[in-house]
Amino acid sequence: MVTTDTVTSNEIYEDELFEKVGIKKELSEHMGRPALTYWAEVWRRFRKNKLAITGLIMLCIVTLLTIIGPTLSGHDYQYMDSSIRSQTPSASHWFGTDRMGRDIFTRVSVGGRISLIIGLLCTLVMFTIGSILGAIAGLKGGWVDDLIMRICEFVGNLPYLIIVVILSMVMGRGLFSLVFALSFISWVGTTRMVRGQILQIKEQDFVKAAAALGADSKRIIIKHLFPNTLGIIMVTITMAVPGFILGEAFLSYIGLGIRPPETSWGALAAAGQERLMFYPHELFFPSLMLVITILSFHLIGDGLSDALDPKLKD
Amino acid sequence: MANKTITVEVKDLKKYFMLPTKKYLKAVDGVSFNIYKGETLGLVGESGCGKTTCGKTILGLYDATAGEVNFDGFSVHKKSKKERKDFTKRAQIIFQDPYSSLNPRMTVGDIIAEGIDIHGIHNGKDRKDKLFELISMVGLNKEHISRFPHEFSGGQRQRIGIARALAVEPEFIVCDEPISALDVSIQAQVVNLLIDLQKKKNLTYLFIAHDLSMVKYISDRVGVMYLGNLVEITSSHQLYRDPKHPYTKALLSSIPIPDPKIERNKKIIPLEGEVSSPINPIAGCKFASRCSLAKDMCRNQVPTLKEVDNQHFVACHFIDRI
Amino acid sequence: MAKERILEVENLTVAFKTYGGSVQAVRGTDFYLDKGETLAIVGESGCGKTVTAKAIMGLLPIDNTTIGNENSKIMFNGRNLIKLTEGELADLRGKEISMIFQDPMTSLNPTMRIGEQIAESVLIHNQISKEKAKEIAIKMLKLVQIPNPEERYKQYPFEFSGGMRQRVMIAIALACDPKILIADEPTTALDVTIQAQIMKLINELKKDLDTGVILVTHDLGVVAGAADRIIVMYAGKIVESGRTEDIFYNLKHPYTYALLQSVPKLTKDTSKKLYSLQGTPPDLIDPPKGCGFAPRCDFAMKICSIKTPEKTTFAEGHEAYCWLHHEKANTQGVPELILTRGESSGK
Amino acid sequence: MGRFILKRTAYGLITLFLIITATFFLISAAPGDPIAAKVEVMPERAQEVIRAKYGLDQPTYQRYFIYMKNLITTGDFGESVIYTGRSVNDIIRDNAPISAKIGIIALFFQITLGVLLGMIAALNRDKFSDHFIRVSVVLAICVPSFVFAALLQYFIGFKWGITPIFGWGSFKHYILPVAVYAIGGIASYAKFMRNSTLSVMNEDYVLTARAKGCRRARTVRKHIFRNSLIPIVTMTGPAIAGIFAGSFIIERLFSIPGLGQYYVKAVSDTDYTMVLGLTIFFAILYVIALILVDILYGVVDPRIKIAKGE
Amino acid sequence: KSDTTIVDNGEESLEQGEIEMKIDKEQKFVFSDNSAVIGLNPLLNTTAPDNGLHDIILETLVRRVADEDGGTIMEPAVAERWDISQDGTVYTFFIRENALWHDGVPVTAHDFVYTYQQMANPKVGSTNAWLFDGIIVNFGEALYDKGKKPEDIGVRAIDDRRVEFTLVKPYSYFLDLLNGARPVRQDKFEEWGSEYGSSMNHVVMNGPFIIESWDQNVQMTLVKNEKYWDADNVKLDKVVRKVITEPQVAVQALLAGEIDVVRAREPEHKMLMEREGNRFRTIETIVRAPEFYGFNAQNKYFKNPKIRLAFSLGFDREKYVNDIIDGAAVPLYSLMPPVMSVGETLYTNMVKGENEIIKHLQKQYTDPKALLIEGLIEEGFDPDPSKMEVRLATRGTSEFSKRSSEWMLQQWRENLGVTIIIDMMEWNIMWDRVGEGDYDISTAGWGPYYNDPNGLLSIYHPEIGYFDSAKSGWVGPDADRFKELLELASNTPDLDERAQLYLDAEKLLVGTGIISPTYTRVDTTYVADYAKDYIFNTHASVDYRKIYISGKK
Ligand SMILES: Nc1ncnc2c1ncn2[C@@H]1O[C@H](COP(=O)(O)OP(=O)(O)OP(=O)(O)O)[C@@H](O)[C@H]1O
Ligand SMILES: Nc1ncnc2c1ncn2[C@@H]1O[C@H](COP(=O)(O)OP(=O)(O)OP(=O)(O)O)[C@@H](O)[C@H]1O
Ligand SMILES: [Mg+2]
Ligand SMILES: [Mg+2]
Repeated sequence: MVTTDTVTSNEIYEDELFEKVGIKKELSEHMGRPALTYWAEVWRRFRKNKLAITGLIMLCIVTLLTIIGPTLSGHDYQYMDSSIRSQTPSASHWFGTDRMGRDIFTRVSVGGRISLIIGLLCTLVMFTIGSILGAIAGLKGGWVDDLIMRICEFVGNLPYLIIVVILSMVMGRGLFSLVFALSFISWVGTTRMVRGQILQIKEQDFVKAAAALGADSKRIIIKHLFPNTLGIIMVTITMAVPGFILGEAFLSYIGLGIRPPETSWGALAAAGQERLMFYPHELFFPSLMLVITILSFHLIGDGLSDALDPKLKD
Repeated sequence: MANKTITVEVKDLKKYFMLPTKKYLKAVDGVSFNIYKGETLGLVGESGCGKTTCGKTILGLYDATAGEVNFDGFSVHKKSKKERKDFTKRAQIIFQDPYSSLNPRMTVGDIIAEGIDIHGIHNGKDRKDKLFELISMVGLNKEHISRFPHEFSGGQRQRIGIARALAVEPEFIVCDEPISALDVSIQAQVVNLLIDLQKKKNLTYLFIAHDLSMVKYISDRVGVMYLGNLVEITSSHQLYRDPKHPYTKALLSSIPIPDPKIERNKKIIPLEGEVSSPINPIAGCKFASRCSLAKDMCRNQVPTLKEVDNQHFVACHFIDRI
Repeated sequence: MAKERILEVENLTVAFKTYGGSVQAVRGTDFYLDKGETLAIVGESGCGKTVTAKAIMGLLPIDNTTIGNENSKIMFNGRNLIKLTEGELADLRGKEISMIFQDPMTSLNPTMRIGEQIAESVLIHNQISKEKAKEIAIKMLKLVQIPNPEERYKQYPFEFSGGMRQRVMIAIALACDPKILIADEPTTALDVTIQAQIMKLINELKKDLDTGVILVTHDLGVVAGAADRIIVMYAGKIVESGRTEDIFYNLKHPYTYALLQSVPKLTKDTSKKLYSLQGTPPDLIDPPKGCGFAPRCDFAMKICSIKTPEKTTFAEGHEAYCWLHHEKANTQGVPELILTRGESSGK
Repeated sequence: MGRFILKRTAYGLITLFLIITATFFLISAAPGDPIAAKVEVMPERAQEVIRAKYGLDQPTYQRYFIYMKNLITTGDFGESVIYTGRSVNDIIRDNAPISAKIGIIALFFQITLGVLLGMIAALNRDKFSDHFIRVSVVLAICVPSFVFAALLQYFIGFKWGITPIFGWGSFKHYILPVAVYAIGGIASYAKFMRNSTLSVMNEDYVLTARAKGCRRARTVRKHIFRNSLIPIVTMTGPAIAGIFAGSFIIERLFSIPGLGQYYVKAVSDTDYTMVLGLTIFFAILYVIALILVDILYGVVDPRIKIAKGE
Repeated sequence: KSDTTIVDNGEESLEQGEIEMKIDKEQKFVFSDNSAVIGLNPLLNTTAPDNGLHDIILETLVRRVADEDGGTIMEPAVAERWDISQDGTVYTFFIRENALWHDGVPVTAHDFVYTYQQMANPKVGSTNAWLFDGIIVNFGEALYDKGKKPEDIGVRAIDDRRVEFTLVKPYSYFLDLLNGARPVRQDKFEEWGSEYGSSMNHVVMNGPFIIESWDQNVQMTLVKNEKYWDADNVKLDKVVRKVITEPQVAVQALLAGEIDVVRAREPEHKMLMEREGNRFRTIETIVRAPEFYGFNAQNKYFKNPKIRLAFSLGFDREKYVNDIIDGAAVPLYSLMPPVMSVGETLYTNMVKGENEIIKHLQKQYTDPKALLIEGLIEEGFDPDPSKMEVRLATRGTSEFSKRSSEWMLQQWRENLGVTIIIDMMEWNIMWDRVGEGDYDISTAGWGPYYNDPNGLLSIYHPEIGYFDSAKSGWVGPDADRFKELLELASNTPDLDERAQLYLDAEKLLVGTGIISPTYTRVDTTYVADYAKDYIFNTHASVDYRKIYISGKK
């Protein structure tokens, strides 16, 4: 490729091509890609994740089932008909019946409501307490932070089981007390996480910039800290729900679950577990729903955290 | 020079950070200087010597551990909430890192208008007009207002940061290495913009940088910091012509000059030894560990700033001998 | 003096697949490196300097990258590096061609002793005992002027300052006497005083070992002191290349001009406004037709955004790609320096 | 380092004190009468005799002082209310090792398999093995352990007769409980390891290693592996403490005499000496485990050692 | 398979050597229980698993055993014989010459005196002590610290071989009660103190088997006690007691040959067993422990007998037994399970079925809902039963508690139209609540310590019963009369007359709906066929001395 003189080709160009144009302002600051908001960007990446989308669809189906399931089946979830005890799945009882002659499909649907509601409510409680305390600790710093962190350490060391058992004993077995008991300790993790996030973001220059512009702490929290923690928070939320659903199942298994005649997937699975040898369908269906739901939440959570991770940007 | 009005007066300012290990990190350890109205004071020094901290503390973004900062006669650190809010309208900052200084969840428009919104300066259409004015002032176009920071290049971001600071029409701006993260070609855009604005609005700058050529270009006076202390301060002309402090000399000799003939023949004054840590700084002159001229006295006694020439202050025990 | 050519790059292209489209990071570059010389690649951030360097090393991610086309070549020792397998490349890396990276703070393994990291390089490529490798490592530490190398050998990176870490990086890179050293912005993260030391060290070592150095940087000051030849890149392409003097004193491309003019020189009068380049580099997903620099070029003509400019050779090895050198060019207002032809006026 | 451990220990002791106090008053406030649970049925009058024997006729705060005095002076957790004649210390001594044996084996598999799977997934990112591991990992987390245990017991133990269905003694008895115990943990470790490996793979020093000429296997072994382990260490602390606590469900389903069973039973019986003793025991382990983790950190990550020592 | 106790013809086989040959070489018998033995101190550890074990390792004066035809007999044990005074208040036991502790020390009269004195000592806090309150002279006075010392109780050693008990008045079931006091030995009891019984090395045993190893929650291995006075007739060398919590695991274990006997309740488990043909023998026993619902007579609704009765009559006991227990129970219309007897005769037979009070009432009030509405009106409530809301406290949180309460909820809702709230709680919490009177309906059950209706009726004794009036809320003339009847009965030596008095008392208790008996269980036990002479019944536990293994593969 060694050339000796000026222009390499002898192509002839028209004169007018050499007309001077100078800087093209709009081109020089042109932005090629379409404007996407942050969340649109996240959604775009999330959508590409097949597993996560599958999870989302499965979750929607399960949720729908818990809402319209009983109407679909036309059975009452409480009604015991001793003439049809422990039947395997059939045309009139899609998931079969339990040992008391109740329709399992209907029970699974209704139980799902409790499980989902408990999962969501607990997460909400955990989340509200956790983020408020975490935010206070992270923002105030100093002795307030120290105090809250000590409380966290202390509460985090409390024996989970005792607390849950004692609380559900003291408060009875309503939905409320279950939620209270399950989420009583769980906020510790959220508090730590939110605090960590806040501490990290607080030191970033855009927060300093807001302070330099005279923003008060309310504005800083609402405009700067909250939106920037939202991503991580959403991931934590999706990952927390299945934990609570399993927690409820565990409580049901040791006999501390929801007050009968209400039921939940955990309660149904615990009841079915005893009869696995003879009527596996009694264990199978509630467990299946549990697994599908938890799986969905995990897949969605995974997808979300991938979609939110700036490092994995493509 | 002496009859200029003082805008910012920094008196024996100290800022220590409490580390998780409960030890103090002395980021700024007793610094005093004045910034006069309409001038640009350059502040140079190695990375970690406390330039940013100094700038932020001057604006009250950090509480001072000791010392005082007076802005137009008022003490920045003793102001009430209301006074401080007013102060934020008059003094602003442009940050070093164009990436972390813009909130990734806000549109560029909202970022720039943040000061306007906080102080309720403009509303409705007025706000929009002001926004357009600001964004074109820094050389961006209207379509950028609805975009998010991650879509911009470093230079563009830095200009957004400048627009944000200008929105409240301040008198004094701390420019914390506004160009060090930028490409050479873009540095000039920003520097020119800053100089233009200064001329137009009679702004006062504290211009922090480690690029000495640019500092020389933009500053009227330059201060040199070393590990939390000011070691030399004088007019930029004087400093580059006749540096007194051994550290300043070494620093100046190290600046690479984009001219092969000069660069290849220049004499670098090498700095040996370890930089001492701001957590456990050595006694005496902090530069002693790297100074070829250091004597016992340097290791025991902290040198103070002395005026060695007209308006030329140096903190060294052995200026006379250099 | 006949120089031995150790590396020849022809028509190098690199593209990354991303959701928005294919990022054409390098769009056909040709250059070479001689034994014992320093070749600097300069250019704005994102113009493809690092990608070029990594392409030579074969260190680009495999899954979403396309390197070269059928007539692309990276010739080293008679072998086309583009065609080599990962294993063959691994044998070359560190032994024949080494690379040091920009950020010394993150480029060393935090949980491995400094000495081991140097010795590892020797161990991989030579059939020698651990003790021998250790000896070499200590020798290397000495060579890069780290005091008490025996003790330092056992320390971890976090016990080293930035400048010392960069020295360690250099020691790692030079441990096997490579023919080529690629230094990707080796001093950008360092203070000027340290930068001066490091650059001095690289220069000395290069002379001692007769290594060919590719210096990737955007700091023209550093280039001025260290480079024998310079390549100026813009938007994935070479816009100008030549000997250091050619580029600094006899530049032929408006972009090079802008780069040099926008740096305030300590010796120059500072009361004048800095020359300033408007706008930002183009998005390489959708690279502009013609000259990539055209939208920001004060002297752009219509043709600039239509046709890729052709190469003009000015002196031995001094080439530029710009329509201004076409005979029909409208040169109104263009600085004289850019337009003058013929001999470089280096003196 | 010594000072650091001392400080941590002091903190731990304060936490411990608070936990003991809180647990004491909580369990005293809990409904249910340990004596009623103990004697099943007995006239009220007769119960008084027993209650007096355990000091339960005294006010709570007084019992608290007595308990604390005993605890501090003798380190004695007292006698179980339900397990008459058995001191809580004995029960811990006899049963904690059983929980621990299963726990340690399970933890071993959790960590090794989890770390291995996580690495494989990360190194084959977005390939089939990655997807496969990720999905199985999530599935493993999803199945409640009592369901999983029941399935294993039914098929492997009962139907196919490969292992004993329940019980404790020979090597074979370990298989099912360890499997149930480990499965969830393997999943979490794998998940964690995958993330941490992915982020380490993006680090500059990995590039340095490759530039040095390290082949893939060596890069993974020497540079990626150890650094990806650092976050895993955080998880291991509580897990170590959990080992001794045992798993109630597993112990109950497989009739394994570990502490987990005692704990749950003690809670539901409001056997307050037992609950307190076990809680304190677990809390001590927890505190120790946290200190251990800090030390472990120093081993894995040399940066920590110095920072802490300062 | 027959539905009564099946027993192989052991008596004949024992006779001659022909059988001797059939006995396997390895004489090891393995059984399981769902909970662990808590301790070996017979004075303090008295839970069911404890008692079951103490039966094997500690022998008291007499031993109640099941005989081959389903009856029960009292056999001499440590005492080779006993005398009862004319008025039935003084018992003298003659202790065997060859009765030894397992360490070779002879068992003496003094050991029994010491044991009873320890029980009467309030500082010891013996859990069974209350059984002898009001039975042995001065026992209660010492136990409750009412002016007597433990040394004053009516138990004394005439000499080393003779121990004499003086009773407050004659009790036909006194010999039954003796099981509640298994002996301890003074020297060791004092030496080991609170450690007594906490491990196998801290107990002295005198039963047919002694402990070889003990892993509390796993298993206990017992070996033949060579010092036992009747060691020659003990056939097993080894008895293993395993702990298996989950019933289906136990069933699987039996099928897999890991254990030799299991008690199964689930119909499916039974099916599994029966499928095995004659690998297992089946023993069915009606349990001597009625289950019932107790109504809080202090409650605003349940203070009205009509409302109580409406609830008591408002569900179908046959259906209950079928739906909930799969037929493995006998529905109860009386508090007395059909196996209770007065003296030697079944109580039901003595009162000619008159005790089936609920049945009679059901004929009388065919519509319980009407009865309920009547009661509601009487008490001035809204006559609409659906406005009525009552809590049903469960006894425990098991699946069984759950589904039985759900079933009751549906029955009461259908038959009475009331709203039921199920309060699931651990059973010690339920007792707590009952103790505080904080309940509406409680789920309860009771196994009497001796085979006499008094053992059941006395729990509702308004003053000293477990459900005294503070708990049951039962006061007024009925309650007073009930107390009178019980006292009268205990002073009536004539058994028929006594049965009649018990019937009258039961009519007050069940007939006014203070409690509502539901069922008593029928247990099915499956024994491996090679485990011969495994015999027991409701009133007598398994006699491990007799079991032997023959033909195990
Ligand atoms: N928030 C903080 N907490 C603790 N230490 C801090 C904090 N901010 C800065 N420091 C420390 O204070 C010292 C001075 O930091 P500063 O950022 O002021 O330096 P600088 O001169 O601006 O350096 P650079 O040129 O790298 O920006 C450094 O050692 C830094 O690590
Ligand atoms: N792995 C990748 N995937 C997608 N795009 C990439 C990748 N690596 C680099 N690029 C793009 O290629 C272009 C050239 O990048 P390169 O790192 O070579 O720039 P550079 O000249 O070294 O700049 P700097 O001075 O910032 O280091 C950039 O637009 C960059 O975004
Ligand atoms: Mg700074
Ligand atoms: Mg680069």
